Amino acid sequence: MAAGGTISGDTAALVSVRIQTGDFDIAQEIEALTGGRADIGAVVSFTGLCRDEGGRLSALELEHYPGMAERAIRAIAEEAVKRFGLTGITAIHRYGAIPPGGNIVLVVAAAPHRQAAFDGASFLMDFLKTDAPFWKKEHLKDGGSGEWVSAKDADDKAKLRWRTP
Amino acid sequence: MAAGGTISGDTAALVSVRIQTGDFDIAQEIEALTGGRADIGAVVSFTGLCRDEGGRLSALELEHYPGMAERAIRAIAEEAVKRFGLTGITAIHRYGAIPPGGNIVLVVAAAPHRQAAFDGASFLMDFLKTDAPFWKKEHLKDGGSGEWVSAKDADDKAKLRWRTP
Amino acid sequence: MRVRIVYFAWVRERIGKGSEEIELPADVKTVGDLIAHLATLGEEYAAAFEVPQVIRAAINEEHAEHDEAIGDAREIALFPPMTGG
Amino acid sequence: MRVRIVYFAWVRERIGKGSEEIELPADVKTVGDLIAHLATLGEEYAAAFEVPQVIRAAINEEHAEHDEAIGDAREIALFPPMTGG
Repeated sequence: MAAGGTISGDTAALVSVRIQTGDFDIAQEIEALTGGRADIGAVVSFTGLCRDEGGRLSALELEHYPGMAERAIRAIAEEAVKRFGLTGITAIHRYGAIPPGGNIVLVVAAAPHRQAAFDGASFLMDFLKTDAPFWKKEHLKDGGSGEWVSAKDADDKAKLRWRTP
Repeated sequence: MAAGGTISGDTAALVSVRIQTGDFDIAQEIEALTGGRADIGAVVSFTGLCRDEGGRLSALELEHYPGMAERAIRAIAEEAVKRFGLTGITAIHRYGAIPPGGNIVLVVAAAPHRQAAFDGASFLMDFLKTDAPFWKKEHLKDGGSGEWVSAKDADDKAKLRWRTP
Repeated sequence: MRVRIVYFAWVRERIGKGSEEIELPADVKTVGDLIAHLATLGEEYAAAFEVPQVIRAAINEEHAEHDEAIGDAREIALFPPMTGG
Repeated sequence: MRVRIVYFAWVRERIGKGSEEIELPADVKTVGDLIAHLATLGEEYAAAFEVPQVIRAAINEEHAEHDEAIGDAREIALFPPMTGG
């Protein structure tokens, strides 16, 4: 099912990265990582959604750098596989206009045990936030032209906790 | 959609806890927490599955203490809502015989931001492992009567990291 | 006082039943006392409570330590460390 | 040397185009040199590169620091800090 299996260490881990305008199906993505196997004890999914920021927004528009976006996320995904011993990881990032309540990003990490699955998904999201070439622009409900979303210090800090001494 | 909304602090968070033999539908559980609202930016799901332990197992049988099982998980879920400011959390734990590859437990945590959703799901799983009255017995492929799974020191340690000083 | 005792997992298997009502002797005040008392009731009980410190307990469906008073408990559960999730 | 420059988000909006080919002056050796050079090309460029230190860069689709040599880059991207996810 999953496109683009990659070899990591001794074992073949499923790594799938997609940049697309359309929505994703979480159940299908989990099934692609787990179906037909019995060595996976834990699957963690992260879904990032568009908030309306207290009713202010009509949409977020996501711009990306094609090519580099997939390449950057794939590099993070492969690092996560190696670092946490994942059996597989899938990352899907949408671009274009996304209305409040809509899905923006999905990460699914599968592993024998729970901590690896949690760490894998969390690690990928922390690095994706600061290293994947996507930018969000706000579209306002009152029709006004919105602002570009600013990068957050908190996101830089979240990344630092994965530093090995 | 979600059964058993509960009030936590100033806001109504959706808390749903179910102990059941049947399987669950992750997409449906995520929709129950997020559908029709635009204040949620992050949803983390954790699925725990039955491993065959290198081909050794034909099933895990899960025994539980009815009543206390739901009560104990609900207490953890409500603590997670309060501690991390979740907009909702769902926990479903199955019992009975579950074959390798089958689902055992699902946690879905929803929040405005990603760290709260990750922490909420991870916190619930860490406490569920040591505080919810469930026990796993192995059924072996060779037909032999299996062992009861032993509690792990690692699970006690995982819980300690949530201690506030 | 009579109280309902429930057993789970290998505690249940070793004793050979899932629950029973027992009459508590007057000197059984705590969960620990109860475990020590049950261990004297026969070899199946002795096997179940061979290592008392690993036994976990709940009083009326709430976790209880071994030094907790039984009081007028309706139901006491005794079981191994939990392994759900 | 001619190189393709691509812009994203408010850098793209301020400059008014998504990409262009430019001839690199001989003294433009690093990403930082390039940003300083572009900032001289007109007021729209000056606005885009007003605060050079916030600008992120990629050479041939790989992240690059401001002191990184351009070498024989095929494509250089300049953009604000990323806000995906």
